[in-house]
Amino acid sequence: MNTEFITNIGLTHYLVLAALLFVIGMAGVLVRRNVIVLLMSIELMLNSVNLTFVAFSKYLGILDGHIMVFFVMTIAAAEAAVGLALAVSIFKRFNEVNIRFFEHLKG
Amino acid sequence: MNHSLLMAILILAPFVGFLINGARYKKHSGNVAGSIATVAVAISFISAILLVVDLISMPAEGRRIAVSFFEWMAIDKFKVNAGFVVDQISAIMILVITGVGTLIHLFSIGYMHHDKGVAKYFAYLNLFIFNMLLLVLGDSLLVMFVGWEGVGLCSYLLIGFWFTDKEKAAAGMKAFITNRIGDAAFLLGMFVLFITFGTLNFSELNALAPTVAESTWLGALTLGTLFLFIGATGKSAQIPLYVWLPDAMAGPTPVSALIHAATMVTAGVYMIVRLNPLFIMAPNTMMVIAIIGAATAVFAATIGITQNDIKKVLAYSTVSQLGYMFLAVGVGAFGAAMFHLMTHAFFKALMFLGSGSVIHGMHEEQDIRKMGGLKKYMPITHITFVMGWLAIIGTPLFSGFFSKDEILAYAFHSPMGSPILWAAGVVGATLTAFYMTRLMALTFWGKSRVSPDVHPHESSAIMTIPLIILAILSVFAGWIGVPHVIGEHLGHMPNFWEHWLHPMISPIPGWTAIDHTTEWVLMGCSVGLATVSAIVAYQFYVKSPETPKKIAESIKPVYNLVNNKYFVDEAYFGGIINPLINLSKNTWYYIDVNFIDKMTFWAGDLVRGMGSFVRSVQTGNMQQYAMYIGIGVVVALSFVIMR
Amino acid sequence: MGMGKDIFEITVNGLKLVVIFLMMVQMVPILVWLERRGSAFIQDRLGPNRVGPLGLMQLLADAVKFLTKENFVPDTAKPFLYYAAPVFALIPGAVAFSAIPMSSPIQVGTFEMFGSTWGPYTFLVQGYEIGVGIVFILGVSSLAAYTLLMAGWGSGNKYTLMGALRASAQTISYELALGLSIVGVIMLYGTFNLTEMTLAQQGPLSFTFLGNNVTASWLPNWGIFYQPLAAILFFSAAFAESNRLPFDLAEGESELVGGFHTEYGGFKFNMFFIGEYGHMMIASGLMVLFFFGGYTIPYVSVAELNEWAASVTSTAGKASALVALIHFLAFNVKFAFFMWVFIWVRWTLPRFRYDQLMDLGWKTMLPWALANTIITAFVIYIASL
Amino acid sequence: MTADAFLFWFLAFVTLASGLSVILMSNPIYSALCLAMTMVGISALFVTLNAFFIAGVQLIVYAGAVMVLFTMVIMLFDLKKDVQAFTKGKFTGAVKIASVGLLAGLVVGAIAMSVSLMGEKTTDNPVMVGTGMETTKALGNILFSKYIFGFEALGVLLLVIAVGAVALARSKGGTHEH
Repeated sequence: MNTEFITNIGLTHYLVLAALLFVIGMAGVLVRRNVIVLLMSIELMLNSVNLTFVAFSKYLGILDGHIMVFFVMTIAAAEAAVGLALAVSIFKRFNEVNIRFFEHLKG
Repeated sequence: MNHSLLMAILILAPFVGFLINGARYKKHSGNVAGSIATVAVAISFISAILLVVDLISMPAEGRRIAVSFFEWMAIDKFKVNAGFVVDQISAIMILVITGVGTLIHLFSIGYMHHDKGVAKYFAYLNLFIFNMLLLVLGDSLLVMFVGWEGVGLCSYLLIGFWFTDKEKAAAGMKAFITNRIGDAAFLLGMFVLFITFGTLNFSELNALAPTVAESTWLGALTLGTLFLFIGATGKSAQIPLYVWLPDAMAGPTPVSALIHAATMVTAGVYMIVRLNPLFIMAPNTMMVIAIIGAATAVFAATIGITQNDIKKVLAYSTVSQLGYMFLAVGVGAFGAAMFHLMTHAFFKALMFLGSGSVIHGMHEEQDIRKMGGLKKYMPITHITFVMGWLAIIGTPLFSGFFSKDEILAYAFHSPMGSPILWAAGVVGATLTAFYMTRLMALTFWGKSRVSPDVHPHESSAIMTIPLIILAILSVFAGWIGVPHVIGEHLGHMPNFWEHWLHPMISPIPGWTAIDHTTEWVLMGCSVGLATVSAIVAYQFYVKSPETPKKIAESIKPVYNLVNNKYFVDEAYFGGIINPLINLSKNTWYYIDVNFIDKMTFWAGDLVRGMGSFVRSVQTGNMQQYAMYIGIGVVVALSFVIMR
Repeated sequence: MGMGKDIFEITVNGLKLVVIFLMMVQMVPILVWLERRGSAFIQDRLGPNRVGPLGLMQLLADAVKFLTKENFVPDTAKPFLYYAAPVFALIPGAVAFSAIPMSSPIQVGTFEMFGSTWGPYTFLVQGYEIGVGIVFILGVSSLAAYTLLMAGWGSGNKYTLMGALRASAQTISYELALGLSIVGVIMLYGTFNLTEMTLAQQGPLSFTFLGNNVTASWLPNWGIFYQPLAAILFFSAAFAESNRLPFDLAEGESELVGGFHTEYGGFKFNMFFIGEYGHMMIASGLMVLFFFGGYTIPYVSVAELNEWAASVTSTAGKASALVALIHFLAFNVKFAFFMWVFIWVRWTLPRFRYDQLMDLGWKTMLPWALANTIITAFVIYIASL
Repeated sequence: MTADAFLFWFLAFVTLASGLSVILMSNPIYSALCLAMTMVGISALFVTLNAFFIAGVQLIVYAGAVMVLFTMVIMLFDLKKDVQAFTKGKFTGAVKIASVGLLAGLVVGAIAMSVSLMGEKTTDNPVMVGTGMETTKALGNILFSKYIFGFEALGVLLLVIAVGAVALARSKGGTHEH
């Protein structure tokens, strides 16, 4: 077996790890019913993107990726705040935080 | 000081005044607001003087101060700078505008001091001065048009200044809408000129005019100038668009003096004089201008005879005098037109302010039938008014004499003129002498018909000082343009005016020097006829006040026709406005409601039907939406990879 | 952050981590004794004085009691969280505390052992040095909120849950003021590194203002003189962070019983206790580091001390060890003082109300910290002109 | 196996395992705690990528604030184990899982392809090999020069979000009027 892959850690490893995390988060968004868990899955996806940014930043030797991470973090925090406020609203109304309650919003 | 700074001060000082007064129009007392506004215009006046002094010190050829502040717009080849130019023509205008403007601002402090919205009034007045300066200083038709529209706006705002009175508000709207028609023509004229010449800059247009006229279709030039002239008839109250000016007297009297006598209404004349090389290339247009001008001069004068509102008389007089200017322009006497513009600005502003003083002293009474014998109550107003009267009826050696006479001489002698035009001018002058004497007689002389509960009083110094200054100007302003024929008897007095304007004025093709005998004869005719008519009027209205009534009775149909202003307003309503309204109503009902609306309803129903079909996809289940996104990403990504 | 280049260095560094952890844990009984004696002193009573001299053996007795108590789990508790919480409570404190430099590094020259040559080595008197020290410490200590929530919710008890929510909300709120208050400090020293900060504060007070060197030899070059407001804000926020009086709103006998650790007894309670003291220690350590010169001795620069040590000892290694010892003592004196202030305040000031606490954090300390940041930035900019 | 490689595999295992737990745990509390664990793991991964400051910020912002907020909200609701944690519908569920799996395969494939195209090129940037302070200074420089617009825009966004979240949370709740 080629042990190069195991011992020599490079950009690919981080990218694949990030891709897997992203896909896990996406699966969470698609299959979970709890709004808060959905939000957490989205956070997971955002985090995996952060990981790719930082990895690229290191391997390309430029700092712009770090800046993007800041921006993503800010937006993630904002999204969490609004998402949780919505979840609180839903909870107050239905005493449960299930995504199906959002179906009332359809036109 | 450098020119661009001076120019900026000149233009922006009134604007700053407008901003100050406009921003705090509820807080300023009348005197404060008036002082701010007056000082703003006075600053403008001082910079205008400085600029003109600089201009005079330049060599005669290439006298021109041009300042370009920034590039306003650049669309492909169409480039317009926010450029301003002071040359021989605009120098006169800025002096008149800011000088007379300052006096009228000063007068307004006294006239408006009891009004509630006085700060707002002064803000509008300053804005007007600003726009008027833009109009006269702009170095291209487009910059001029900005000012053109701006003065129209201010005129509208000021006519309808007492907008709680429905009639006055309606007068403002009438002025605005009538001007709109002219402005539309002005715009069309600009389009035609731009298509023909590829520029809207005055100096470029004037330089190109002779060359293009030779090489291309002359019709374009005629069309363009004709459109511009229609624009001018709107702004300068000529037939057929003069109807708004008499109604515009609804505004405060100083406004009438500033806007509707001295400055804005002369914008049309100014515009044509500025483009004189262009107009001189279009003889057909010139003919139309001359005829319209002469017709307006006579037509308005006849109406003036029958009016009883002191301001209406002056308004029709203004229309008539503007007709003179257009007559002058039409026969190629651009210098004379400018000359008359200036002298008229002085004496007509004087008379309007004088009438304002009378109205003020009479406690808002405007009907001259209820005046008479005011001479002893208002000595200063009377004396100054007399000066204006003498000037306007063309008393020799008063300013109006020189300018009017030059116009008549040109009308007779110019190859573009004709004896008929001259005759019309003389009739106009005669009528002018008649109705102005009538006005004097009914207002100041004769027996007092003032109702006993009104106590006329002389106005305060702040109102009389501008009157005195304007009176002096009305008397002596003509002396800078003494014609040779008189000048040579006055110690060879040169004609400064002609020298000054000479480089800016295109020569009239086929012009031959007028011979002195003819000139004396013409002068004698007009002066003699005017004198006779003035004496007749004096006889009628002072000595035997019953005679005019008898005459009116004996020619009742004619009198009614004239007294009702030839039913022009009614004709406009019956002939143009009402048919238009009916047309619009029918179009609205048959085309809009029954056709277009139904079409859109069908379209809407169609879209809604399709939408309700597609809507079934929208389940509201967000995870399904997310799934669609996911599938989309998968498809897109596999496309990218498998490619 | 490497552990070292050979087995000896790795061993020493590993041992060092253990020693620092144990030091932190073992300081707790002493502090408990100090707190009890101190509170007695403040309240004019005797305190524990029966077991051993001055009651010092009381700690041992306590430890025995904790260990021998019955170990129980409430019925409604979630066992995993219930047990995990106290363990997690130790981690942030220990990890953050290890990043605090307590003395200057010790140089070890080359020597022979087991038949081969070792060294030279430089051992830091701190668990590990991290370039972005402050950020790391703040980040790690912000994880403490989880232990509160885990304990509060895991106990399956309304009172514990309310206490946990209160405590964690308070922690998060004051983290903001805490973080912002030290931004001025960071700008002042221009570094995140705690050792560099310490070294920036040696010697007498001197700074450059508009190109002029200003020296005040009667004052040490401590951060408190540059950032007095930041020091006050930081110390106050640190009280709230460690849930100590006057900010111990998580507990309340009348309304919340014992707060998030109501259901914990015996050794599990003890671990929470150690966690809380860990927070106090970090706060005191950071206070010393940021504002009171770290391990340096006032007025004396490190170079001067090194010179002196070299003159009294034979080898460079011994000199560095002597210097490190002196620095360690200096650090501990200052450190002990702030620990005492913690105890002192606890037994002096009354509690806040919860809304007052939040108002103070959000409406008073946060704006002041922001103002401090902006003013510091301006002053630094102007001074550098 | 070097220490670096060991660290990476360890952290990769931790993040993936806790990430999977996030979506598999039926009790949202455990999901949240697992996510916090993932965040800590990713922070450690940042450290292995020499992004020390980002790692600290990740700890403070994500692990220390955002996830605590999540945990607090969940605990406040006192959510029990979700009765129906996953969506209904076998077909759509299968489609979802399939698309996710396909996406995973495609992304990994794309990465493998592109990296082999790009080569493992590592540029040495002197700013990025230090202990973190230099990187942070350089970060600050480009954040306040090159990315100043984004920075300001995010400031506005945060303000809007703060107002919006307060407005939402203060309202009576529910998606319809009572």
